[in-house]
Amino acid sequence: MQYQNTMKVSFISKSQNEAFARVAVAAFVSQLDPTVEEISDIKTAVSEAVTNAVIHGYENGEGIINVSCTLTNNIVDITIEDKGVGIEDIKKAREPLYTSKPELERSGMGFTVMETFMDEVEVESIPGKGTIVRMRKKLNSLK
Amino acid sequence: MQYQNTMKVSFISKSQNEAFARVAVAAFVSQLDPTVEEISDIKTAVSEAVTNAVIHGYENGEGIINVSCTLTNNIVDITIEDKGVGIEDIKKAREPLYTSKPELERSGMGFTVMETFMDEVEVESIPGKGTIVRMRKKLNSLK
Amino acid sequence: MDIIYSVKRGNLIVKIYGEIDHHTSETIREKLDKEFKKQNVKNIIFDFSEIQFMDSSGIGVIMGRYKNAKERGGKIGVFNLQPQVERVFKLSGLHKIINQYNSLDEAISSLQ
Amino acid sequence: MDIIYSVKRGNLIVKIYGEIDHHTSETIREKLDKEFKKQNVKNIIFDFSEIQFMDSSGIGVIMGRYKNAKERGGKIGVFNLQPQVERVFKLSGLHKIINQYNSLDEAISSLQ
Ligand SMILES: Nc1ncnc2c1ncn2[C@@H]1O[C@H](COP(=O)(O)OP(=O)(O)O)[C@@H](O)[C@H]1O
Ligand SMILES: Nc1ncnc2c1ncn2[C@@H]1O[C@H](COP(=O)(O)OP(=O)(O)O)[C@@H](O)[C@H]1O
Repeated sequence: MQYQNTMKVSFISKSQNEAFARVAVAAFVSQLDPTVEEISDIKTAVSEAVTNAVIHGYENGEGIINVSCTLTNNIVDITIEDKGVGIEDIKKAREPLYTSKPELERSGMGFTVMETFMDEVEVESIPGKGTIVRMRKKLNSLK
Repeated sequence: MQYQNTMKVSFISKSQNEAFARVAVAAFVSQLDPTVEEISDIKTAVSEAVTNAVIHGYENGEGIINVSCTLTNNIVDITIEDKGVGIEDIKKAREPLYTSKPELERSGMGFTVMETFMDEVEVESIPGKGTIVRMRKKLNSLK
Repeated sequence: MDIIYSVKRGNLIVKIYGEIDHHTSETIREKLDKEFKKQNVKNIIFDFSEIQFMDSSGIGVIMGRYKNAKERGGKIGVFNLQPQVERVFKLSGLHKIINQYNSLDEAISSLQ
Repeated sequence: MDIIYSVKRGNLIVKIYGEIDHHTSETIREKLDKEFKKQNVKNIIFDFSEIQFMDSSGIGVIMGRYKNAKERGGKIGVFNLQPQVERVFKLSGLHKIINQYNSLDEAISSLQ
């Protein structure tokens, strides 16, 4: 039988909400009894994507960030969406060490972290309209 | 200066999501540095209202529950909304020990818990349309 | 959520690890009633040391077990309540019908 | 998020309590640079015992401090990395330029 569950969370693009977003996703995923490592991988990836929406998407201004999480058996699907400036060159953006904000001491490792800690990362973006990051992770700690 | 922050979370009325909902609200409120007691009061009240939406609102069937939380300085405002069966007699529903589901071993103490642990609890309901519970708590542990 | 049982001098001792809410209370109720049926005991003693959270669903669980124990002429005892659980206990009036103890030994000797 | 500083044999020892993300990194950076300016030290040693979470914002913080220390001819050392932080360290390549130690004593004697 298929187990399915889903949640959505929306919040203002304040840096305080980065911690909230990763804890909310972790709390939701924890119903699948993941390992500590799986949960911390997911928290880290969510933190990166939400931070990008705050810093790059809305350039530290105000906007709404939408995060959704769907569980299908042991598959975790997460999307992080902003309606901010968007990304011109997604391929370049995903390169390790590339950052458009070195003056803010960004490391350019955000996408690399997401790709390392999750199984799949897809980025969809329209300049001037916003960005959606879709991430998937299969939990090996099946219930 | 006024500090303001807000979040919304929506999820399916599964009993698994009761824990998720209270942890999400607690994670959001924790940016105000509340005491352990304040946080556990809020978690308990949210748990009661969300459980009511699951058991009574949707009668253990499927529906969407919306929870929002707004912080205004040290005031925490929380709403829990379902589009379920609604409540005919709100006054009676709020009486301690009253429950319409004694066969499920409900204690009838849900609203009493909310009223004890929060400063204000308002219930708005239309039979056949759904219920909104609005709760407010002032944190005395000002940042 | 995990439950560990033991039997001592006619008491079923129940230690729950986790949170007691509507979701977990359904499993707790089911498992507990099965164990109570199996064992030749009168009283149920709850070890609350590892429960950091309980909402009013927990009140329902305890009241229900109170009735079951009463049918056998037994009682319910609880010990080691954590602060949040203590507050829910107080406001529910449970502390008026359920005996609260500081330790398992105290519970066992008082419930004799 | 709290930071505790101490100075030992020319090293500024920094112990951070909490999580390092974009939000907290702004405060950490500011406080740390102020302390480094004030103190007559070359090296910065981070005690990571109490950091359960760090994302790539933390990499930025450490790289920035690495540059500051370098200007004084100093280095950065870290010790007691927790598993999640260790994984972020590894994938970022930070472990290639930042020395990792098992204890404060080891860090101090190696950085001499
Ligand atoms: N949500 C977003 N909106 C706009 N631009 C983004 C977004 N996410 C990432 N980017 C762009 O991609 C670049 C690389 O992102 P990342 O790998 O996370 O590194 P960093 O955040 O350290 O810059 C960013 O510097 C930015 O230019
Ligand atoms: N969201 C809701 N939708 C419909 N009915 C509700 C809702 N919340 C509460 N009620 C009604 O109010 C009664 C009292 O609620 P409460 O004090 O929480 O006790 P309990 O949940 O133990 O029954 C419930 O038994 C139910 O009839």
